[in-house]
Amino acid sequence: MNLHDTPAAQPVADPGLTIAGKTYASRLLVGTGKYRDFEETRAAVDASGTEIVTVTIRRVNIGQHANEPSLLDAVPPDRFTILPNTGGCYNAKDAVYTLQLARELLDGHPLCKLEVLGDEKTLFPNMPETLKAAETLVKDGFQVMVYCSDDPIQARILEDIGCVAVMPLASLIGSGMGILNPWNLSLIIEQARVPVIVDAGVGTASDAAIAMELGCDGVLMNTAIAGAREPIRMARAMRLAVEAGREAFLAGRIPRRFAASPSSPMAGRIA
Amino acid sequence: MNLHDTPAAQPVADPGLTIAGKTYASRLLVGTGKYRDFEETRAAVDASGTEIVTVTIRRVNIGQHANEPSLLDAVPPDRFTILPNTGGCYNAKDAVYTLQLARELLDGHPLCKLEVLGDEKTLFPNMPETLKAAETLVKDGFQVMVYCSDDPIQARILEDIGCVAVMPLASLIGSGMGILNPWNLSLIIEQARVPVIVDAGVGTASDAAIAMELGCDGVLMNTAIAGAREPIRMARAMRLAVEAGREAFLAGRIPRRFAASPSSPMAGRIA
Amino acid sequence: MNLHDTPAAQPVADPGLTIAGKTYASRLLVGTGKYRDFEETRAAVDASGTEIVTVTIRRVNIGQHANEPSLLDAVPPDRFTILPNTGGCYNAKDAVYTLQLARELLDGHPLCKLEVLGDEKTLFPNMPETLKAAETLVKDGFQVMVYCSDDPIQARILEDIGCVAVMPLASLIGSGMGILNPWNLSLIIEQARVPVIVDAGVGTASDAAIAMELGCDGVLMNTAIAGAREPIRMARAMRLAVEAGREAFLAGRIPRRFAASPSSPMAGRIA
Amino acid sequence: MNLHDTPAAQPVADPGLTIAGKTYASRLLVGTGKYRDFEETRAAVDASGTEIVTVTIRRVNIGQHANEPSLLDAVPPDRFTILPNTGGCYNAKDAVYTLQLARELLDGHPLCKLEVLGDEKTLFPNMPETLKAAETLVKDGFQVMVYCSDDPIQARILEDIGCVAVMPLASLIGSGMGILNPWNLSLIIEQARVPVIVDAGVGTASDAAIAMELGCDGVLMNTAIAGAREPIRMARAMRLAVEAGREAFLAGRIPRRFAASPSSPMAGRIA
Amino acid sequence: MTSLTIELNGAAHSMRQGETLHDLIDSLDLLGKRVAVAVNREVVPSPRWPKHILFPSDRVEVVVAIGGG
Amino acid sequence: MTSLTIELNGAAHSMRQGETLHDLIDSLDLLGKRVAVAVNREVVPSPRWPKHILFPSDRVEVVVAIGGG
Amino acid sequence: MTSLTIELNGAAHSMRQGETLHDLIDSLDLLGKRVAVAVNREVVPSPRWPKHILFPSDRVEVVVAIGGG
Amino acid sequence: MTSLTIELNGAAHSMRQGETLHDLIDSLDLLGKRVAVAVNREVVPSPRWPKHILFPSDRVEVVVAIGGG
Repeated sequence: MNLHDTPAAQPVADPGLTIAGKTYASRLLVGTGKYRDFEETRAAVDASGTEIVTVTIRRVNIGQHANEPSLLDAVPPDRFTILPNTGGCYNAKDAVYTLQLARELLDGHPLCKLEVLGDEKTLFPNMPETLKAAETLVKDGFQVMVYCSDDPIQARILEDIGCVAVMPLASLIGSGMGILNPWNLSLIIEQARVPVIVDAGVGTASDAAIAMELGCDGVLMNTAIAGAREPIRMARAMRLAVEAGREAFLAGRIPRRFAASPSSPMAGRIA
Repeated sequence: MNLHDTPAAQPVADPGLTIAGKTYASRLLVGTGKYRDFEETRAAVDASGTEIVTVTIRRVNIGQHANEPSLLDAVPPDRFTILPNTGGCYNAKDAVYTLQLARELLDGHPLCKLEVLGDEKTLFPNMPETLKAAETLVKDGFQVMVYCSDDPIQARILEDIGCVAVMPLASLIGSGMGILNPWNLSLIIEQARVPVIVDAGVGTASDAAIAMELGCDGVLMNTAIAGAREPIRMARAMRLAVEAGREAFLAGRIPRRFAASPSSPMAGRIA
Repeated sequence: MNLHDTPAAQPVADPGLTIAGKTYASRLLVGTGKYRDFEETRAAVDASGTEIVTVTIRRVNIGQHANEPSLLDAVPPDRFTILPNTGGCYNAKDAVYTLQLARELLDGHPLCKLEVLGDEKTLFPNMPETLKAAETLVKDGFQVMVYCSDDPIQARILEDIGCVAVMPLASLIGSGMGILNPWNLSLIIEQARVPVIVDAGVGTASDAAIAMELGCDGVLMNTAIAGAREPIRMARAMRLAVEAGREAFLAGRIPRRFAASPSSPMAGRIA
Repeated sequence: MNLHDTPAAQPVADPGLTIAGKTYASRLLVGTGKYRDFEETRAAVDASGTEIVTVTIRRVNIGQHANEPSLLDAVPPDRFTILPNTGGCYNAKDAVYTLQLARELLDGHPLCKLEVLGDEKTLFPNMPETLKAAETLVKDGFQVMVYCSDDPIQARILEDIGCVAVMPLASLIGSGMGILNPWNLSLIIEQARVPVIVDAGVGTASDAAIAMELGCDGVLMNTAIAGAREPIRMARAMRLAVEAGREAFLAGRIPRRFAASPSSPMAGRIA
Repeated sequence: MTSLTIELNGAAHSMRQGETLHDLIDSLDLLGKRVAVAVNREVVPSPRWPKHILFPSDRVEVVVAIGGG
Repeated sequence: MTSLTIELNGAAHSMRQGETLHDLIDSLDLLGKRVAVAVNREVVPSPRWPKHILFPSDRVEVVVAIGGG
Repeated sequence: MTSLTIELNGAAHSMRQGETLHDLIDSLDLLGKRVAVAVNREVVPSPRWPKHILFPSDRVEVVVAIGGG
Repeated sequence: MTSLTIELNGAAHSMRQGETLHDLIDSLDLLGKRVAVAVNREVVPSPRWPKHILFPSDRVEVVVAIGGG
């Protein structure tokens, strides 16, 4: 026989991640904070293979030289989907205002990441304010991807409000603790009709793989890459891990059973 | 500025896994049991990107048609390093005898996987018999990669005997439970002067990534791939996961701290 | 020397659990559902050593014999603090109405357990409705102990509303999964100015001990006791576990360090 | 009905722990190292409720005042079973010699704790030397309780040699990491025909409870008590925890299922 | 003397015109028992039962404490 | 020609009377740059800058996108 | 010409007296196949098969590589 | 009367010729104390101490029980 003439059935390719009607091949979303410079930012973004990059809106530094390079030169909107976020907002009012400015800044594109924080110590979401802001933004025509707690009931409420993706935290922003409660995350995934994207808390590659194996549609991270000793290498590790986890999810893992099962047949043993 | 003209410093490539003086680009080792047929075996082996394939030695089935295809046609020794194992042996004597036959079968190549099992229920290694067999085989010129418990003291003894790789179980063979005791594994890795390869217990991609992130030099698996709903897809997932975990290990992950750290700067916030 | 004449300094006794100004020696709260009969209920309540017993409010079964024994004969209000709960309510309106009936039933005593559920599948709290109901009840003079998610921000909001205890779930009601996210629980405990009582999810004694070691002020459970093979024995186990965990918390455990430290001195070793 | 006249069936009392034919009511064994003084040692021993106390054998400090109080005045052999250990021995020869001296010291009583350590960094057992020493000691008439790794095969070998108890480490001596691999411990418990006692690694009360819930026959600890901020309180906590865990084991816990199950009946709900 | 129909714990229940909450609870053998009562989702304390006359389609709730967690 | 003071990104900023948002952005060298502008928390699209005259104590916000997660 | 019985892979197998290992492997259609052979638990390299005469109750093992982990 | 040197618990210790283990333990004030003794790694039970004469370079071990885990 010649094995090369008879290729075994190859797996069907993953259709990709669809958010608000647009489909992305990559399931990894990355932030742009904490990098040494724009060059490192761009190199890490490229190594990660991401197509969606989140940015923060801040006041222009009046008086500083206006011709210095800007982030959007490094990650141009014509090559990446830019996802403005409300990092640093602690109430619905500020978050909504920030995203209205962001929409103007980005020529009216409506996709955004809403995060309303509860306090500076934990950066845990303030869910009542988050629900309020989501309602206002959806009414105003935004496509809202929302940072939230891992509460399955409030995740469903956010979906019912019309958010285009729910993004529960795996653990505290920047903590690198990984997925503290995979069980709640599973409850959210089971019921969700919009993409579920783990946002915050990923520390290393296996955390991202675990999120995908649980059935998440994507993972968003910033510190895990930008804070690594070698950010560009870690960006690549994350690209591989998200794909590995997704493939493993699709491949259907063996069950966990605390019992042994031999890999080698018993028949014909030498004795 | 034009970012495309100024590539950021790219990471140095992983030198690869060196066992008994030979270097392999892939850090994934796979078994050949439990596949539907040789075609699926070969397709999975190819998808895994492995260069080292383990096989079992069994008595010829007397009387059966002698011209049916054989495993070594599917995974030819001229393209893969064949690693004969002693799966099914419960004492040193049988294991040594089996590997002497294997060496003859493989034209004298000395690399082998020693496993002496303790009982059929757990397939846990019998360490006293394993030490005895390792001693005999090393004296006889074999290059012994050895399946063992996650005991750091006995791992060192095996190294002192002259084994070329120590292969502690992550959990019971075929159980898919993953790495039950990462702490013991770390003790072994810290002190080892030969490659440490997790053998047995991996269930899905993240398990392989975790092993590599702990600092293992490689991972050996069979059931996790062959037993998956889609073995070929899972083989690919494992290739990606081992590389992801290795890259994350080299990239230097952020520390785990149960405290938040904002990804977005505080300065210039809108209020 | 005679050791019996010189007792070593004994530990100071735990002052006990104070809720809404009343102090209880026991830190274990128990439910009264799922028992075989009232006799078993009472025997388990006694074995648990609890002083606070939660009950549910339901419609009288019209037509059934009115003289059959009642729960409050088995656990009389003059010997136990009766904590009426709103089990089965899915919105603020029903929960408030139920507790108004309960207050009348219990001669106006204002202490109550508020739980507003999100859905029948998870029995996870509906936090927006819970906040609404808490506000109404506190204004109406109730002393509200509130079943909630393990969200530190909303726990603080409930405290600010005036709840007398916050009761985050350890895991789903009746699941026996134990404390799925000790980290969030710790965030709640660190900041709380009212008692934090784990409610729901405890499966066995060690789960209760862990809750107390984390610094919880108490534990509330029902299924873990009533559903055990021997409920009365498990009730006793829980009494011991809650006290063990509390004492361990007060005693100040040794730090976790993955390094060995000999119990026996090195000096004077025999060689 | 009057509940006080009809006590519900009470649980059958735990028969206790039998080692080498002698039965002990307490399942907690404690070490005597690391205490401030003998008074604290004795107070902690009393608070723990233990009946078996382990001690170390060391050379007399020549020249030091010979009349100072001695450990065996604080924990007299007529009130406690004294268990001499071989802490600090790194080979079979020294361990056997140490226990021969101990037997002489304790008027020939044969019960002893064998521990042969692998290295000073981990204090992990050296299993080959442990097996050798156990064989010699059993032949010499000792009743050997043996510190060992959590390897189910070697645990059985030690049993077959004739050891009266196997004592796998939960984690490194003095580390306080708790039970790192409950799965291996369960394999040992399932098959053991002699008592299985967790030795080393317990950090706080819940660790001891978990060991007993897994089905261990007892727990031995030293640092977790002596190293606590309040050793006497922690000794009491451990007494309660061991009993709580044992009772929970006998009571038969509810299964872990990640699904909710209401504590309150659905019938008669108010709406 | 004409009768009327109220809703008692979710089911139709017929009484005589002019009867009070006290009459209803009495007829249910629940006087002196630990029950609480609401009419049209308003709690009615027991002292007020004798004066509280029931009208057609009043929604009456009579509740007790039972085992629950 | 008299001057007036507005609040620009939280700090006092003085301009000449009658100047527009376009004049302000121009004076900041930000014309053609990717910025968004709000006056008194109302976003003002760039086409409207030339006609938008600023008045004393107007609160002007000029923002850009920066690195963040 | 008389025959004799050896043990082949654990089962009785009869051959003619004077036959060699080479004859045996040939009769099994395994010449040129990737097999290894041991007699009485001693490995016999293929070059020695033609000279290796088998005797009654010799225990012969003929093995191959198969799928295993 | 000449003296000799033994090794006592790892250190040199000088005694008078002809002295016994009993003399040694006595000189250490340890008679009646809970100690065990070995000479050249052989345990010597206390009843035999009076008859056990020590010789040059004998290695004597005197041990007690101390706190340990």
